[in-house]
Amino acid sequence: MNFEWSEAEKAYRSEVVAFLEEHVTEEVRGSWLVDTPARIEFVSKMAAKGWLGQGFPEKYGGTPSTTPFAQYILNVELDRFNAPIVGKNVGTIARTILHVGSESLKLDFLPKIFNNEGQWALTYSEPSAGTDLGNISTFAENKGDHLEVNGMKHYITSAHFCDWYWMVVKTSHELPKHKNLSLIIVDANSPGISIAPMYCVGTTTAERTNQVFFDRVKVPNSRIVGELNQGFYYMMQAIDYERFAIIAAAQHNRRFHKILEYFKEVDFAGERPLTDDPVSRSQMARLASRVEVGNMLERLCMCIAAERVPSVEASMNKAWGAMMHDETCSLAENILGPYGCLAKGSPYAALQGYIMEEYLMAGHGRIAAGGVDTAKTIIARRLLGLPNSFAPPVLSAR
Amino acid sequence: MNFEWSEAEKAYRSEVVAFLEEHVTEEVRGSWLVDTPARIEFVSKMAAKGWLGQGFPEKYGGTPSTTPFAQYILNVELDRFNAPIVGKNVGTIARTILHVGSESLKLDFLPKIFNNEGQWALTYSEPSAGTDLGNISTFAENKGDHLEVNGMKHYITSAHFCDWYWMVVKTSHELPKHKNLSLIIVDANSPGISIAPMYCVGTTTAERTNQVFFDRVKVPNSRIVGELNQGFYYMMQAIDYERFAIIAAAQHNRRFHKILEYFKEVDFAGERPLTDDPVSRSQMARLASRVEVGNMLERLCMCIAAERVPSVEASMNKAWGAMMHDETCSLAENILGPYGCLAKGSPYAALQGYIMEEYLMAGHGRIAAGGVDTAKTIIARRLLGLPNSFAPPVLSAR
Amino acid sequence: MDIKLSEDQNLLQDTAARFMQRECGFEFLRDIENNSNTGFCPHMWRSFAEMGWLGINLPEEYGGMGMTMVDNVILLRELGRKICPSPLLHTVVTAGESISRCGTEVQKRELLPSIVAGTSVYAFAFQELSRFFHPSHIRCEAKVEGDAYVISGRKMFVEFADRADTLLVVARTGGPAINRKDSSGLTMFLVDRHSVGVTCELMPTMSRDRQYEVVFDNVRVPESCILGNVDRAWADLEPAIQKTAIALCAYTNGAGFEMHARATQYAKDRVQFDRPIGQMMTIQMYLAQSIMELYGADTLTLFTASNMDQGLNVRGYVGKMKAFCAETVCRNMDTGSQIFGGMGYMEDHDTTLYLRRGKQLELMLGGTEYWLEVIAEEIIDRQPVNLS
Amino acid sequence: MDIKLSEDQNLLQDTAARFMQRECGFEFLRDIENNSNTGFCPHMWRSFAEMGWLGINLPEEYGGMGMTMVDNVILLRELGRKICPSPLLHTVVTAGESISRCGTEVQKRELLPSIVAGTSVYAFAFQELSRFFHPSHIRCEAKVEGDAYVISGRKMFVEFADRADTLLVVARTGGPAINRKDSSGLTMFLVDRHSVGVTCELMPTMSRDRQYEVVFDNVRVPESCILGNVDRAWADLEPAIQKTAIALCAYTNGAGFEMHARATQYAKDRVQFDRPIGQMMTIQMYLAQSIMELYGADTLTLFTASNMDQGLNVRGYVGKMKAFCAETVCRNMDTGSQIFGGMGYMEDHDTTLYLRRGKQLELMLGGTEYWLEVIAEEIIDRQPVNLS
Repeated sequence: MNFEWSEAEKAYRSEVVAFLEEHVTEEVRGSWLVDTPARIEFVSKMAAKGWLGQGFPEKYGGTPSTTPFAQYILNVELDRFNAPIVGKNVGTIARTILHVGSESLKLDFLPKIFNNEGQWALTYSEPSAGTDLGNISTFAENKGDHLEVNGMKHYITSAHFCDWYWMVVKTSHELPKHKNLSLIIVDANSPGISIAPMYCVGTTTAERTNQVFFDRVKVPNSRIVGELNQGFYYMMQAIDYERFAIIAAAQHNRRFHKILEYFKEVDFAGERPLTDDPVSRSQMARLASRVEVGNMLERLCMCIAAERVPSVEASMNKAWGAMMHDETCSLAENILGPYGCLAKGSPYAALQGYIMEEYLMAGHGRIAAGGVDTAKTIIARRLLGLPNSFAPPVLSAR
Repeated sequence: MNFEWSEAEKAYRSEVVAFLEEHVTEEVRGSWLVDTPARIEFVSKMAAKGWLGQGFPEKYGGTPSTTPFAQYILNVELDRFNAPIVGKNVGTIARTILHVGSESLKLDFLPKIFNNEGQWALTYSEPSAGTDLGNISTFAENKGDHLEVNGMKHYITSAHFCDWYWMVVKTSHELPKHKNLSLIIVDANSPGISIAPMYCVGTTTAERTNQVFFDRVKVPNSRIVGELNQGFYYMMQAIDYERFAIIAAAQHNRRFHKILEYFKEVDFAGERPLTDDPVSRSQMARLASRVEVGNMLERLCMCIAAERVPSVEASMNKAWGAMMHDETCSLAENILGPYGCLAKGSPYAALQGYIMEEYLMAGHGRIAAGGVDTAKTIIARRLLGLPNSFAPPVLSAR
Repeated sequence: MDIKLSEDQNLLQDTAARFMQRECGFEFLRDIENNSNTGFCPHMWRSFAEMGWLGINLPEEYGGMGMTMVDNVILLRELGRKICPSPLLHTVVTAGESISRCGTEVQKRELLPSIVAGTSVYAFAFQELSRFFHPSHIRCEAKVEGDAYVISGRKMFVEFADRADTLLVVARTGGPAINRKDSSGLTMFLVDRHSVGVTCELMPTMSRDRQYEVVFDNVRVPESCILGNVDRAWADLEPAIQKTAIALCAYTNGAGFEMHARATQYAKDRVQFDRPIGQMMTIQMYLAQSIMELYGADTLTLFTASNMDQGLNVRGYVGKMKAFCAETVCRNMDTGSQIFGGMGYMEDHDTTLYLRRGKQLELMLGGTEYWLEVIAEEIIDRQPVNLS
Repeated sequence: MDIKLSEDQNLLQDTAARFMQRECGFEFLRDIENNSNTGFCPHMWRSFAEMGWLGINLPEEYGGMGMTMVDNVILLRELGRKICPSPLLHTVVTAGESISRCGTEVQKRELLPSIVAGTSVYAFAFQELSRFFHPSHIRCEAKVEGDAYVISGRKMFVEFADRADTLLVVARTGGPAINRKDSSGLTMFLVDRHSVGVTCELMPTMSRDRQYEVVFDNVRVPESCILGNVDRAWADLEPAIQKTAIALCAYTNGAGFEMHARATQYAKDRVQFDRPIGQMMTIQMYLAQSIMELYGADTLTLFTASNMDQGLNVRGYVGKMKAFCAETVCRNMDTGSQIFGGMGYMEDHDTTLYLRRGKQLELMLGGTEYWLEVIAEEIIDRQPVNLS
């Protein structure tokens, strides 16, 4: 049992930290969720270090990785620095292309991804297909040498700056549910695509996502990923590639400590919330132990990742993190009293409105990427072996 | 809108209170859950006042009731005095006999119930039939002029002092589930009945329940309540008779206030938990507001009971009460620290072990008589109109 | 004992519900948030006056309706359902009640009819730069200077200050507070909003309502502006704050019920995996827990109002009510949003108007820790309860 | 970074698990509760010694195994699964560690081998008549009288005092504590249980374990009984208490895992309404939440032990671990019992042995408020964390 990195891993981490100390500017920190020139430039620098394609074959632009943990170490540190982590482009898209894509897709797109040439948008969700992707209705019709795509997608976070949509579409009216979906790559500048912004509550500036409309959009057959009508299965497999998803704790840690430090300093007419108020003090201490448990669940994921895909543990980690987001922000609001409700722009707003905005989005965290209850269902089924809730009765009625 | 009793109701309540002040002795208080001579004597005194049969026809020993709330007022005050409330004998058994019993059962048993002649045991539960009474397997075979009962029942609280079992048995091997059960009345001294005690955790003296074994027990056909094989439906209907079940708050109130008063007085080496410890003080204040909500839900039940059976509201009241039992005892234990774990017999045990014993049984309250989740399911279905969780899909797949 | 509304109460409730349904839709709310510089609709305010709502609890001899606090709860619950923005709470309840309780005959005759008529708007200048709500936290000072008082200090979260005609200012006249329990030394002043030395600055909030920081820079007011007794404001003000808390909880509960109804409907309509999501036991547990809490909150509010109408001491009940309703309704906004999934967190989705208000309503008029302390004083520091 | 056990650790875990499975069944536990006057099994204690468990962390030069705290966690988790009663915790960990840390060479040579051999049992006489665990609460006094000390006072919750050979007594030698944070003025004494003036009285508990009230009535002990520095016991004792807390949490987590496994199995087997109850989403949510918390508790315990093995300051981690594990495991006992329905509250049902221990384990070695204060001191009163 060993909770520490090996010497080789420590050396790699030192290299990463040195790099981040040099290159993570304020602009980069601010680009955690949005695209900016500073972000692109920063990611390209990482690409130049060969850090994006670690573990991928060199013929597709990959680089050998010094340790099986290279990607985690990188992401943990990125997250700790509040810089954009290496996420879906490598974890979902590149891996899926590598596993099921044609040779030409591999040669075309993998080097681009590893060099940070161009941005991608995961394009799955639709109004009637949220957790249940089997309900997708955006249709791609076979037109001989190409598909014609019609429909609408939403919650497409990167749509307003992406170059390609990594998209799931329905490709058969006849085949049964789950056997009628395909993965395709769509150029963002294809004629017939239009987008409309959607904003997250309380954050009219930064946290944007989009609706994307597809009106007779032509997609060459060569842009079909893997086999037609196998898209659902590719997406399910991709969940197990998403080892990057096990990084969740640093955000919650950072949020907790940022708020804790604020409470140590802030002074309401001579009252300091944590030293003058035993109740707040005790509540923050209890929360600290719960936030620490998030760190442990992440560490557990990493320990296990050396052996196998830590899918159950990753579910725990994500669920716990989302709960901590909620608990941290709710407690901070309650400690602040009415001052917790002030928005950016008020000189009295706690951390310039950060706590309030984080509070409003805390619920979203419990839903986004599956949600706490979904995570618990995964735990109940995969780890505990409990039966599917919607399975028919085991005994006949009589 | 009126949260107060009318003048007539107040007068009745004064009469009740005066009676209770005179007759509720320490022995009566202690008999809340168990049978004792003091309890029998006390209930017989209530019977002599005509209070048990209020609202039932006089030909069966009933008495006219001065107000529709007479039974609640009586029970609320009984509960407040920690005396045994008027419960299942009147609320379930007498009402069911009145509604579906034969004339001879009515003439035979109703006056006995209203006069407190003899005790009853509800005899439903079996090891494989807990929440799902459809699973009952104790069988009563038709032997011409009588039934022969074989099987086992458990959690039969009054078995060791009852005169009759009010019992549900399976009476057909052929009929489908729920249509094969019957209600019967079994003399406790019938040959072939044996009992074995079961004790509630942590209370080896008082809180006893029983297993009851039936070995070729003969029950005359005249003791079948209503029609054969209709027992399940009678039991379901009885749930709606159980207006007495809406009394739940006084227990939780009494528990909370008893503990609160203890904390005001107890002095651990000069530390008083509630005045020297802002955290405990704040926690008890929050709990006080939650306990008060229990009072409100009970009051709501009573307000509504004048109009209709408050089944949804009674579910809320019971669920909330059970939650308060748990929250009150857990908090009290935490405030006491290690001293919370001392049992009766230690001079340091809080309230002579009361808090510890109540703590251990708090979980049982959430399960007994349905449980919190069952109550919530009733609320979701009956009040909110949400669909049955085990219903088949509404849409065909694909 | 019954919870049925009287005929008049039914009429009040129906009228309010219909009015809100018609006039206070989401477009209206968005428009008030984004485009109004008042934070409420003056036309609607006049309609409130026409319907008699602005005099609901005020004495009939001064033009009010002389109705009960229970009636007020019934009305405010309907306003809350549609989260209707208006200065009713502090104008009609806080100021109206304070003036009715302790105003001179001259003040009552002069001020109450204009509240009822909708021609005066009041703002409540109480909270200062403290997380707490205890009266001891007040530092804003009013000094005697000849036959006038000079007020200096800074008040926060003065709702609708910019639109108010009059500010109900609670200031310190009797020296600093000795400890947190010290409620002495305070005096209420009715200050013309346009007095020299009064400046207001908008404090942007989560709800996007109109909260102001108001600075009093040597504001000179005549002695006639004093409301009630000098140095002993709290005795008069606390009952007014209790009434305000009841009205606020009624409003808050209404908002909670509406959010719950919308979430429940969505749970029935939204189909995923071939089933309405409301078929899932998890969703059922959330919604059942929520409605149980809302029933409790609502009944506790009605009961507290009813006790107040009977002239009973309701301090403990008000504390329990405010502590419970505030937390419950905020939690309900959260639960409701969760049912809507990602949509529940999109700025354009209607229910985010409720989500954004949940926490702020919870923390208005004193965060929960203040009211817990009120409860503690009542249940711990007072005489033991008779358990019979 | 990996969580795999070494070969030795695997062997230790398997040996312990097999031994517990064989020797520590429910009948044994009931028998110890009801019929033993020792509260543990002396035979089993000898087996512990034979397997080397009683020297697990003690230095090899005094006959110990010199193993790590992580190893101890692995062992105690197995003992905890079967809620095995023994005086291991305070004999091996609290006393063993205290003696190893600050005993004189003579004391170590004399005392440690007999701990390892299972021939000495120690009890820890620390807690007094206070809800709290802070060292400042100690009033039991040791006064110098010639070349001896005279101890007077009352100690509570001294586990296995009646069976102990030696009591590790923490007494006040340096005057009363100034405030709750004052940990000075204490001294540790190793007192022969049979000394004149020592009396023990059983304190009946929820777990039905063997906690004693021990009265010291002018108990005269020679100076040689002092362990460590006079007036400065806390500096030596706190690390021993931290180790004890780690071992206790490991034991507690083991009990939690076992209860969870039993409840999960029952959820699969128990059929109601034609379905195993584990098919219900509500049941799934309970069990998933529980196991998630248990994984967190277990990893936090291992991590804290591992940090301690590396000689790092673990005060903050110990606080977080104890606060979290205690509450979590107690909640898990409750959740587990709920899954079993009414049966889970019947005295004869096996899992009530776990239910009865849950709360008591939570409150042992300081209730959660004490450990929250430790956390607060570490995260609030110390320097700010570097967030980079």
